Amino acid sequence: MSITNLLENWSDFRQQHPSDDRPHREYKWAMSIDLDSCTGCNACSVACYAENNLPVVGKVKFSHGHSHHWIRIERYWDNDGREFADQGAQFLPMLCQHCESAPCETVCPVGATNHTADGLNSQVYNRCVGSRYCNANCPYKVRYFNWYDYPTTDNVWPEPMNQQLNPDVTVRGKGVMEKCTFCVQRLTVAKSNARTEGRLVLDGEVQTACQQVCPTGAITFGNLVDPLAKVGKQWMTQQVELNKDKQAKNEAEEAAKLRGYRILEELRTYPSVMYLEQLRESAI
Amino acid sequence: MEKDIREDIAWAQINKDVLKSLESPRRLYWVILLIALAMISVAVGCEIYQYTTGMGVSNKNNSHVWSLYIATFIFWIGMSHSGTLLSAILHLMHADWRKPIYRFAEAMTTFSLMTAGLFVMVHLGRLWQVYYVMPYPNERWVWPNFQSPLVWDMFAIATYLSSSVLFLYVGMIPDLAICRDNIHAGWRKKLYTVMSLGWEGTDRQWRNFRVTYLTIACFLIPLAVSVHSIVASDFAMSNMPGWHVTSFPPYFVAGALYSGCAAIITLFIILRYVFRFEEYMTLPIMKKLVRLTFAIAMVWTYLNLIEFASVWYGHDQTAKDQLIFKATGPYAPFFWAMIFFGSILPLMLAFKRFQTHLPILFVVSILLNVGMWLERWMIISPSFAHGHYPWTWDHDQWPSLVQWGIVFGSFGWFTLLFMVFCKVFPSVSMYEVKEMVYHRSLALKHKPAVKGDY
Amino acid sequence: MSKRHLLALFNDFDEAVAAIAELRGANIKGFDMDDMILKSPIEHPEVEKVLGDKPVNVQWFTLIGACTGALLAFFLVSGAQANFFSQIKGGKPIVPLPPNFVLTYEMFILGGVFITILGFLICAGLPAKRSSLYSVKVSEDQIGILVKGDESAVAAFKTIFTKHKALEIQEEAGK
Amino acid sequence: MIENSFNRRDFLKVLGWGGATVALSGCGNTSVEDGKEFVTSYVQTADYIIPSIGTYFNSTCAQCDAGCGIMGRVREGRVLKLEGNPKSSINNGKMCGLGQAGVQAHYNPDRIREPLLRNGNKGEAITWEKALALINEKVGGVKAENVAFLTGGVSGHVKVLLKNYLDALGSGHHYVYEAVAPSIVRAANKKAYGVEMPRLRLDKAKVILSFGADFLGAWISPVHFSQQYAHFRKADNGERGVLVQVESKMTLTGANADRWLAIRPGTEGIFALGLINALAAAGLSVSGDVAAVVKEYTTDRVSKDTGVSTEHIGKLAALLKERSPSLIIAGSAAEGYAHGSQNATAIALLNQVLGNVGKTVEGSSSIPFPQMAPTTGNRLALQTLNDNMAQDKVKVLFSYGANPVFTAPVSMKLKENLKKVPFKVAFAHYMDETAVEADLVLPLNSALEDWGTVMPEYIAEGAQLNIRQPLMEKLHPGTLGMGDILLALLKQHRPDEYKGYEDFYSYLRNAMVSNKGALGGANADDDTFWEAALSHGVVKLVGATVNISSHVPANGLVVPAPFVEDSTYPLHLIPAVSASLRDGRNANEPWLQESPDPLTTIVWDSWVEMHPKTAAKLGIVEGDIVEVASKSGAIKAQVYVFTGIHPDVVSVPLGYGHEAMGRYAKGVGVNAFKILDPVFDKETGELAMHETRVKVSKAGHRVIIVKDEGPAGGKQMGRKIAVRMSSDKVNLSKEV
Repeated sequence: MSITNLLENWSDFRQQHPSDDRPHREYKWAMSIDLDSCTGCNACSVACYAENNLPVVGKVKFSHGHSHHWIRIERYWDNDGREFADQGAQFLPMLCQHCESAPCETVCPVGATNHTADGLNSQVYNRCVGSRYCNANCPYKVRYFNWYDYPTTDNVWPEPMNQQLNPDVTVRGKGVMEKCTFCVQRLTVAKSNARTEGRLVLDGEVQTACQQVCPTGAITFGNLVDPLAKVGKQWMTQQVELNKDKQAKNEAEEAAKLRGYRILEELRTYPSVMYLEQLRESAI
Repeated sequence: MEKDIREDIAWAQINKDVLKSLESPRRLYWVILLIALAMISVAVGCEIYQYTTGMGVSNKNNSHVWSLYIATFIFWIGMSHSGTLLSAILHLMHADWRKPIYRFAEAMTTFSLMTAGLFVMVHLGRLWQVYYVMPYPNERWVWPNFQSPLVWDMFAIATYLSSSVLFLYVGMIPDLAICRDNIHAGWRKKLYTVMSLGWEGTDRQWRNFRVTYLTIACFLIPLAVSVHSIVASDFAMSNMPGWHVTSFPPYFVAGALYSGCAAIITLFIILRYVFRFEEYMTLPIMKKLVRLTFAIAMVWTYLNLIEFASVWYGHDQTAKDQLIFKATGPYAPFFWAMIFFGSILPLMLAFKRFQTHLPILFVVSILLNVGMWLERWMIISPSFAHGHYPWTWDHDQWPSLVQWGIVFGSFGWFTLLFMVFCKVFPSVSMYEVKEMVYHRSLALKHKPAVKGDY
Repeated sequence: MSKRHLLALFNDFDEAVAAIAELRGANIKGFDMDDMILKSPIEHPEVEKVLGDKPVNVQWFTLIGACTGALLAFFLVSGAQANFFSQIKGGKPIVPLPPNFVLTYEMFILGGVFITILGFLICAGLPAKRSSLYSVKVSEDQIGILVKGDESAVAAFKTIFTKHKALEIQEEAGK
Repeated sequence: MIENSFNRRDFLKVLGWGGATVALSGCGNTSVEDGKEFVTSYVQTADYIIPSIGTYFNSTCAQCDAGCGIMGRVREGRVLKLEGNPKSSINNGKMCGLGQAGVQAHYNPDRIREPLLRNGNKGEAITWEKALALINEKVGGVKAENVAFLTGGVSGHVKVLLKNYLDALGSGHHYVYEAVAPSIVRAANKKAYGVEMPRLRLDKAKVILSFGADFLGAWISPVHFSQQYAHFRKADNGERGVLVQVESKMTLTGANADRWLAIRPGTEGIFALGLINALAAAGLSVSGDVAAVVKEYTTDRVSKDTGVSTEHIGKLAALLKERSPSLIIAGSAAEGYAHGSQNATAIALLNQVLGNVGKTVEGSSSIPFPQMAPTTGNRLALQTLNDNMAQDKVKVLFSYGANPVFTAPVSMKLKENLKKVPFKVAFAHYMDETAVEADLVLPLNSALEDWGTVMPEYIAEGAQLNIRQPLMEKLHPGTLGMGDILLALLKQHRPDEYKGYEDFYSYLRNAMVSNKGALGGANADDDTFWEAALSHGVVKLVGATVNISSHVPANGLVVPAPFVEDSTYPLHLIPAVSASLRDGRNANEPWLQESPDPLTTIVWDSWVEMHPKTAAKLGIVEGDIVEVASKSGAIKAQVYVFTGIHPDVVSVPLGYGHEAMGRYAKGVGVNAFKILDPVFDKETGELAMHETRVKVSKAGHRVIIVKDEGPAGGKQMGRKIAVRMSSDKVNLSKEV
């Protein structure tokens, strides 16, 4: 901790991260979810259980709100007063939004959740002391705490079920906060492979578990910096910008026909997940 | 009006009375001590259970990640503030009626801080890693996150605790010398001899003592304010509806002084009764104390209303929903109880007849603190039950017995510490009472004759 | 040539003051005014006044303590942040000033308090061994005057003390 | 013999080419722990096996009958996760939650680990030799026609062996039973189009009108349909198809519809005919006989009968008229009545009138190997078997891939009749309700450690033969594949014919390789062909496309008037087929129990769906425990109130309420199969699933429903969370 370092690079240290003149260099992982294709079938959620060793907590603990679904399907009705939900439901897969300016990061007393260089909102399990301040400050409430010791005392993976556990992902013990990681274990592999070949990760080269399984392909995931990436193009066409809390959609009249939006944007969390509005036919 | 204290108390008498409070306790003392220990063991039991099984047993969940532990933590921190108020602020203002009662108030400050500290630990999911919060050098250059209000808390409370302990101790040195001089054998003799640092009351010692005491007092006031505004920023700095309120820091400080004063009244009455301190903890002083409390109560009420008003008037629909939920939802009974105990009940204190009616004051002062505890709970839980994200709202998750047990036990812990203190150290500052008596008698002497030549 | 110590105890503070004044007036051979120490049960500005003003230096300690505390805090915190890049917080600079100011403020007070206490102990010469000439009365309700002077002066002291109704005069065989 | 054939070295030697189990050779899995076998070091393994790097092997999902291709991620000899097999035209690399849970069926702690022979009330472990010998003895002891084989839908080589075995026994009694199969629709399709399962081209349709077909959730081949649905919603030219769902209880598909029309139960046929009438009125050319049939189905009357507003009927007709081609699908809601066949036919007629046949309803392709073609099951089969058992015509009963004791309504008295069968053999993974009744329980390999071939009933794009190969070493040495068992049984009767085959694997390989010509490997040598087959996981079959006819017998088509009110049993019970639990065979997989039901978000329990009106009438609020009583029985469950259901209807999900099977299934919820009334479709004789009438009464206490949804329910409370806009505002073609 040299003071000289501090003083020499002072201006760098005063730069907020990331900013327009210092954008993400190689990677910025982002997602877009088309709510018009999402059928709410829950496949993504189960895939997440399989990929990320999420514990099945059982009825009692679920009833206490101790469930661990890093990606959960929310179901909304909008039949205000009408006798039937005659326009169907609105399904919304909610996962960690990997905010660019994440409320959870600043408040963690031990710095267990940070912003990675490629724009992820990381969670360092073995640094976490379980103050749960991050969850308290998360407007989306997509962080899940290990209220019990699921692997051991609760034994949620009885022999031989524990053999299914993904060796690339830690099994979290009690007292640790956890959340969606954008399948960071897959990203890491893809990145190192790319690095050995002296290139960047190509679009579609790496998929998150939820994206991979989604039967209707509602989820798109990729590198926002990569001009060829589909996700980037989607953000572009929807005119959604990462570091803004008001998009063209909200301001320009003619832009009102855009579908892209981000949830609770007004809180200036700058989420990395863009949703595309669900559509309903007006002719019927 | 009658005097705060008789000028003609013999100084030897003062020594005698106060030192008597250190003598071997009566049976009642031991009984209370045992009760306190029992309460503590309940808490310890709960904590062991929670530590081994996991945080889940406290009936928190992914919506209610914080609950009674944090609420009670704030409560105890708040309790600690009025000690500083009495000793430091009134000291600077030369309000000498503080002299007989500030000692135990300071003790209370220290002990409630020590109690509060425990709750931070109890709250942690991984208590065994708590040292991660400390900024200690390590080969990986891993530091705590200095941007986190919790880390500020850590710094602030550490500072506050150590400073108020020192303040208490320095202020006690002359009295320790008195103890040393009057107790002639046993561990007490050794203890006092060591702790009094060989104080002789020489002019040199007094001179530096005066300056030091004044200086620390000056430091302590802004410190106390900063401590509770930092605790407030745990919430004000977050984005939760019902927490993200600009007026929180002053609101918290006011609440802190409020609950502290109430606690002082309670302890005042107990000590006065137990140690027969009628000569020193006199009704006029109580009257002043009660008026002070009343004033602060009104300040708190005002800030409380301001908070509601600003939310009400503001455009943040989420925060508004939150407020309405607080007042009408499942938490409504507690909310209105808080309003009653915190804002309506203290109006009694405005009436002379109650200002010196100890039994009533005793009950009221305790109820005020109940109200203040509820306030802290009403800040925490409703915001979790009804936050930004409707899907994760949770209206029917209540603290488990484990939580209640630990909260309950914390009062035992405080009682224990305080009772031990009262028996080991003089809970009334002898030398300052002497000063008080001396100066007041001088004042009498120098009163101009009725037939003044002017 | 050996010195002798005398401690006289007074009940009436005014008498004590008078005694001091007289000691000052009658410039006794082999006795220096600075060799007089006043022992009192309470803080006693007006009595001390007659001893002539003696400087108090605690506040300097305070100043130094507070400043070092503040500087230490700011550089420790900022330096730590500057050298631990994996702790980047989205949307915030690596060295954010507002939080660091808070911590600086706390450490400013902490340093101030601690060093002040240190200063107090140094200036007040504590902890110390009690001088052999000490009476528990001093900590109760009597004021004591401790003088140091030559053999020759002792008589003079005694006369002055007795004159001002000293309750008791302790004497110590000097070496 | 089992021992030898499963000597590990040989096993691997043979499988070496297959590749699947090479991955395992590094780690003997459980068998290594108990030291029975030795570990082959990685030095000797194939070069593509790298420790800590996952290797993928293709196989076929067995969680439902859609036959999706799966791709198992294998690491250090353990299968970790199932992905979709991109080469399979059914699911093209995608999967559903149910399929994902396949690994939990495989690693399930409650699997049976060795053959069990009933001894009083408990089963005692015996060796395979003894078990098979016992079977031989028993079937030898009875007349051939008294041997019955009950299975679920079967296809591929296992089906061939099964048939051969039954032939060898001389018994023709093969009962194929599927509790929730769309058998009435099949029959109607057969009549209308000449094929039971035409290809439905959702992706080509501009409008889809589905009568309770939950094709996104649990109907026939959901993953395939979901992908077509994605195209349908966002065609390459940016056009967006319109989905209208007509049903009495909202399904997952209904929840995704542009317009969900709550219809009075059973009036689907009326609605279809009404639409034809409206279309004709709107100027669509309709043949005379049809016009004659539909003429009295005026919009007003239809609206009165079905409870669907005239406005919506009009709009729908207009939509169907202007946007062509459309696709009309008859689903379980339409077929589930005594007049289910008529309903289905009426709907087929609508398709024909709209000229969709041939456009969006295509003929599937024929299957070159009819003996391997899927035998689809129905509910009638169980009825017949049940009658035979009641008349003591069954002396030895084999049960495979079905759990009749769980899925049969109490009115059938199946359990009692089962007791009359002297010797019952169950091939099972779990000690499920049927296995508990059996005298001999034979533990099967899980789908991830077994060999086989599968031909799905619904043919997506051209017929294909799906390969099922082991993704890892057997977890439990005591289990055996169905193919191996059948082979062993066959050897008892036709030794000389089958002695050449050491095990099912060698039989399968031989069978495939010897037919490689027909399997598109004409000019590849055996090994190359076999390797390719295994590594692709599917073998495309060249089958002629079956032409689809379009002559719906319009004349004589009558759809009965809506139900008369029944004062004692005022409500209709709709047993809902949930996407994850289906008929309950997967209930012991915890992921499925904990993944919330899409519409109610309830987990780990059954519930009774009810419309707010009905609830108000009965003075019921959410969480009340109610008794749902039909003529044949009663169940108790918690009430969930929501507006996705017709007021005349209550709905209870199927698949819950197991009394056996395992720790995750047992005692969770109630079994709605039990209270189904014995009402049958007039034409096919199938049990009509939606015909049960019930009365609902409070059973006293109230519970807090365990669900993911919070106290805000489905409301967004003014927040901008899930947003919806009208489709005419956007131009999808501009989107990426």
